[in-house]
Amino acid sequence: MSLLTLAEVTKRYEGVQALNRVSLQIEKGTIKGLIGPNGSGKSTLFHLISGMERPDSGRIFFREKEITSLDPHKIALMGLGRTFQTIQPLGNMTAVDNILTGMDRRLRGGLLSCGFWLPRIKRSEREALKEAKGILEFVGLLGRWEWPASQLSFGEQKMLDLGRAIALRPELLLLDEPAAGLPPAEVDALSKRILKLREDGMTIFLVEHRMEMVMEIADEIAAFHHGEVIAEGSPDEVRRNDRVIETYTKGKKTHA
Amino acid sequence: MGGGSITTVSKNEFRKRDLFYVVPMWLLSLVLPNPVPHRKREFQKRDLIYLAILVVLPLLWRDFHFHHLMVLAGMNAISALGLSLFLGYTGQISLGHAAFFGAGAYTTALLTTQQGFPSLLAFIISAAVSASFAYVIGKPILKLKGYFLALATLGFGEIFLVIVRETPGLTGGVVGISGIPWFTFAGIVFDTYLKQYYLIWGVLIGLLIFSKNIVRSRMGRAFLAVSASEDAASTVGIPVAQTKLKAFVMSAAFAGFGGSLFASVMATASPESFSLNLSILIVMMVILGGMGNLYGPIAGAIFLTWLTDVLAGFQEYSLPLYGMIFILLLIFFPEGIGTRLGFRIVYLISYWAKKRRREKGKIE
Amino acid sequence: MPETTFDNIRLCMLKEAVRERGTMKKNNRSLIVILLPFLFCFTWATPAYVAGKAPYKIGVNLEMTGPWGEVNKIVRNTLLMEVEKINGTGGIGGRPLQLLIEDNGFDLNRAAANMTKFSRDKEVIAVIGPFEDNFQATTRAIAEREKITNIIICPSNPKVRALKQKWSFNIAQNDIIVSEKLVDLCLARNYKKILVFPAQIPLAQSLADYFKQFGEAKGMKVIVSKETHLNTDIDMTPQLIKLKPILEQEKVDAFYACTGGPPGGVICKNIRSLGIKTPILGTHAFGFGFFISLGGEATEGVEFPAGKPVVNPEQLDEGDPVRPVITDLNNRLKARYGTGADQISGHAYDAIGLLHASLKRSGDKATRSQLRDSLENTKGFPGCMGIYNYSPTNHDGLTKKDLIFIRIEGQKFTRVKFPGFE
Amino acid sequence: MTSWAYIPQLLITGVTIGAIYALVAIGFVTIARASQIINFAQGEFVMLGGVITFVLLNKGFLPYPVAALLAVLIVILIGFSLHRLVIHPLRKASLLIILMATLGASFFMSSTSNLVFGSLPKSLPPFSGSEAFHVWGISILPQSLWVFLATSLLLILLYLLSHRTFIGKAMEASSTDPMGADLVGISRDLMLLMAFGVSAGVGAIAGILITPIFYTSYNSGTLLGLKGFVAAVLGGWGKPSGAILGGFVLGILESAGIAFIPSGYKDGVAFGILLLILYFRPKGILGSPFVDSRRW
Repeated sequence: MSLLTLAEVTKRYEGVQALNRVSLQIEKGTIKGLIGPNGSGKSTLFHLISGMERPDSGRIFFREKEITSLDPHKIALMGLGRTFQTIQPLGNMTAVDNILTGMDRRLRGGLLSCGFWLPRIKRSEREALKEAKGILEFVGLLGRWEWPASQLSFGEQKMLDLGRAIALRPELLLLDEPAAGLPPAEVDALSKRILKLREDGMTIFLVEHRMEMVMEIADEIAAFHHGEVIAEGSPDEVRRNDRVIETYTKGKKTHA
Repeated sequence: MGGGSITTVSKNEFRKRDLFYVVPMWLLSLVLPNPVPHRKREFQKRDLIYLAILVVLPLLWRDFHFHHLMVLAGMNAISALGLSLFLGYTGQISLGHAAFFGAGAYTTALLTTQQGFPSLLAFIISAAVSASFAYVIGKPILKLKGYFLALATLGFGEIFLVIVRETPGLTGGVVGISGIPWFTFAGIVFDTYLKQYYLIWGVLIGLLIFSKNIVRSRMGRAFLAVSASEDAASTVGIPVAQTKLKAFVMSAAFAGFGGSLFASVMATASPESFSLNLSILIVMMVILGGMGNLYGPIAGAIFLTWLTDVLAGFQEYSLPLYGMIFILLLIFFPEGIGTRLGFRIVYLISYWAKKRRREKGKIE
Repeated sequence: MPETTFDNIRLCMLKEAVRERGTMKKNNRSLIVILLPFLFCFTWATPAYVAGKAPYKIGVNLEMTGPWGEVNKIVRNTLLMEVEKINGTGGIGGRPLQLLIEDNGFDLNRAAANMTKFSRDKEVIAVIGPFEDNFQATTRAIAEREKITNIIICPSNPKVRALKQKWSFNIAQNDIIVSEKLVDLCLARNYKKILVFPAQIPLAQSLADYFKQFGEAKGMKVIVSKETHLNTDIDMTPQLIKLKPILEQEKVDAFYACTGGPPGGVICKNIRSLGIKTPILGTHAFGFGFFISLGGEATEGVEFPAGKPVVNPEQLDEGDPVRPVITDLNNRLKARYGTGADQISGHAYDAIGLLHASLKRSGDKATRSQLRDSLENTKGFPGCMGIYNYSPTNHDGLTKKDLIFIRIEGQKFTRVKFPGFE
Repeated sequence: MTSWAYIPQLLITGVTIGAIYALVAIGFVTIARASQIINFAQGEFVMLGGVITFVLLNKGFLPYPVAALLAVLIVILIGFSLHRLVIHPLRKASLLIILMATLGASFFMSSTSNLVFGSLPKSLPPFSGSEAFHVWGISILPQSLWVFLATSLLLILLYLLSHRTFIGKAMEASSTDPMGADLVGISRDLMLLMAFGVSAGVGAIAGILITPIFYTSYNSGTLLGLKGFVAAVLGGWGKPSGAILGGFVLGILESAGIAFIPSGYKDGVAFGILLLILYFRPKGILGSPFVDSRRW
């Protein structure tokens, strides 16, 4: 059975059918791209998977366990990380603390043991700091490690979000439009990083508007429209699929 | 990106007045520390300086009114420190901390006067009692946000007062409990203000180190994350509700410590000492000290205690003046005195540095 | 590395500062706010005396703000007036008296802080106040510790008085004698059944207890109701509605509104508006003008025991040593502040008068302990509230004889006498 | 004697005090609708209304109606200045700061009134006759009827103001859709100023209405304010109709509760209700437009 399985997931807000009986599967160690025009329910899907919202019907499995109505933090603890379309840096902390927050799942210690600063806490904090700096280097923020996150530029904050999600060391990483609003150079760097993550054995589920990027890095692509999967398969198949083409030729008028 | 900010700064004309401002600001910013809350939260050299000052000052300035004021300030500072973990770090409002303070005070009063417990044991039990109150209250309440949370905690504080008044058999009702023995530990009776000063500030420093460790460990990061964005926190596996509850319980325990000390220093516990005004005072200390740093609440506590003592000389004008200063401080220092002054000073210093550099440039 | 980090931080703060630039103008003003307290320090309000010798300082620790603010202002005014009079007549052997008046904002911490502030100053030989019972407990303890005389100007509850009091003296009539006097009143009116409606203030509770104790000793039936009221209750109707049936069934002769402050008037108003005609008894705390103005005609016929200053001096007997004192104080207060003497100004007068007398006795080089001793030797000092006798064992100056019965007739306090009960 | 026998009489007092709670609650809601802040100084308006009327009546020797009207105007001015001096400078500040600022303002007002007008309780003569008349063993004060009458008139007036006039609609708009209001050029600051004026006026009238029955002293405002807020939450936060309902419900519950529990717990009742309602149904009896927004 595959890493993540969505079975017949349906979600409707008052009146609007956001998702209609969506079924998807993500195999371990692959990069899955999800494309589709605005408002086709991509972000809603991510919210459902990461537990921010609950589906009206249908079930979601992650690592052979059902996570349909679990709390977000429980799902995260099972090893599912995500970034947000609208970046959410923890502005009241330094960059490195943002990363360390992401590693919270792997650190131990309750109120008292932290308060008395037991040796093991000390040790684990020191190791965590080392690792966090490594992650910062990976996302290219090592120079800014002590800066308050609120002071970083937009692109840096996006990278910081990515770093926080990676720090979770997740099995499955949901990236919600990671390249939106980045200059081309940074986009290339980003896609290199994503590929690198895949090599490290991480599975990635990617929503993106930039076709070329998705086509370049994704192993498999699902096209979304009006909350339904209209095409699924390898990039070339999807590129040739005519429903996708007409959707996008319609879409092209609105956004280039 | 630094360059951009520098240019914008140099647009702002340098005023001679700044020369007059900078001196008292600098002094005050020494007292009201750590302008940047999100600075690295490790121990620094200046902490040793603070410690030395705290230890030596009462010996140099042998005025027991000053000692007494510092004792009062210390008791407030303990609960303010606790609240700052809940308010400043976790970003939740509580207007009911006077209740936990009172719970601690009454527990100590009862245990020492009626059960004859040793002070130290009563001291610890009081904190435990306050903490368990907080746990029971917090579990339902903490799902509320913003104003409603503030109101719910406020309501809890009022209910606590009513219950205390209505159970004269246990708490002595409105008369309260008096004749509480001094804090005694290892044969030392803390009866003079000097001894009490060292007792209370010792406890305070202990709690400060404790909470500093909390803040620089994963717990503190969880608190900050929850206050910044609950969504982001939960997507990295931080249980939001649980974290809030932990912060609440811990701050209540601190307030319990403060209350217990209050009981054994004031030798009395009566309802009107734990009214809404105390809660507001504690919150005010945290705000003035600057949200999200640990020295702030202590500085704020000293500042406000000293302010009320100064105002006492103004007889019937004292409370109106106090209210006015209260509002003015909020309007001019909404993010804490230390913070504002810190920014101001750094702005000036860097302005001068820039100026000198420019002049050098001209010369060469 | 630390260098660079510091630079970073500074840059961040800079950006903040620049973001703040909009509010920079405020920021300049902000300095005023910082310096305000400093300025206060210098503009400290203490009356300067040009007398040759160093003054005797007397600390005054009052709730100038808070619920008792106005009452305490009366105390303050009377004290100031008396001190000026004393200094006008050369003080004590040429040493003037000087009052250091501090407000404690109805807050325990501040009351205690003021007390230490006074006891620290070696020139302060006695402290007057505070007013509220629960603060007295603390200030008395401090007085014992710092060895300074503390004169309590308000009746305090037995729990507080039970504390060791070597250094504290009570000026006001205490709850024991008031309760005894009230029992006499009931006997005179021969009320057999009394319903007590106590307030939730320490004074009222101890008054209720003593009244029950003495009353039942005299064979009365005293019912203390479960229903109580707070000092801040603005409407007692609900409680009274629950008491109404008891009043009717038990055929209660009189209703004892055992309270102080605002509730007194409210109770009278509410109980009459419920159509209850039972006569109302009150405490000595009813003896203030605002009680009548608050209760309106509902207060007609209310009876209570109180100190002599409540009625105007003409109603006191000739030959009463207290009468000239009250008359004198009454006239001077009227001349200066427009309001006549009442119990509160009486307390203040007695406090300063006792201090003055005992200081005279111990000369112009009195120490704190000398003052205390000569206070304890006070015998037959005629004050406003009555004749004061202190002794090492008894620090309550007044006795039952110093109280009179008062009845409200035509919106005026009028003295009533009963043969056999004087 | 069963507790039930008290109920009718208790209902009368409950309705009387309930009317006052309703007025205070309306004051809260008016401000909350103009911009989502709670004004904790609301209760002080009530206090000031009573006290200032008293002073004008006894020291200013004005006729009763003139004194009352003048007092209301003065309190409205105080409301304006509260907005200009405290709320306006803090318009960008965080929720907590505004909360504390209004608490501080309430503290300042009460202590200043203590300083200026004295701390002793003040009571006004009833509008007409202090003699209670008795119906089936229930005694009713004429003033209670006055309170009820005036309250209902005032509420009708407010309804018209908010639904028939431009200002009312503008306030509505600026609360429900701030951005839109800005776009069509409604000054939200002005609207908030108006709201403060209105709620101050309503509070003052409430104060003048109750002072003859109960009394007013410098510190009687705070508790009234808090209970008024409880009423507003109980009825449905942000809904005028909810505020009115909540006011009466709270008043009746409070005084009816006395019949069954010791009266010392009277103040506990209101806050107990607050906790329960916040926990089980935060949006109140009639539902609230605000609860989902992040400030609540």
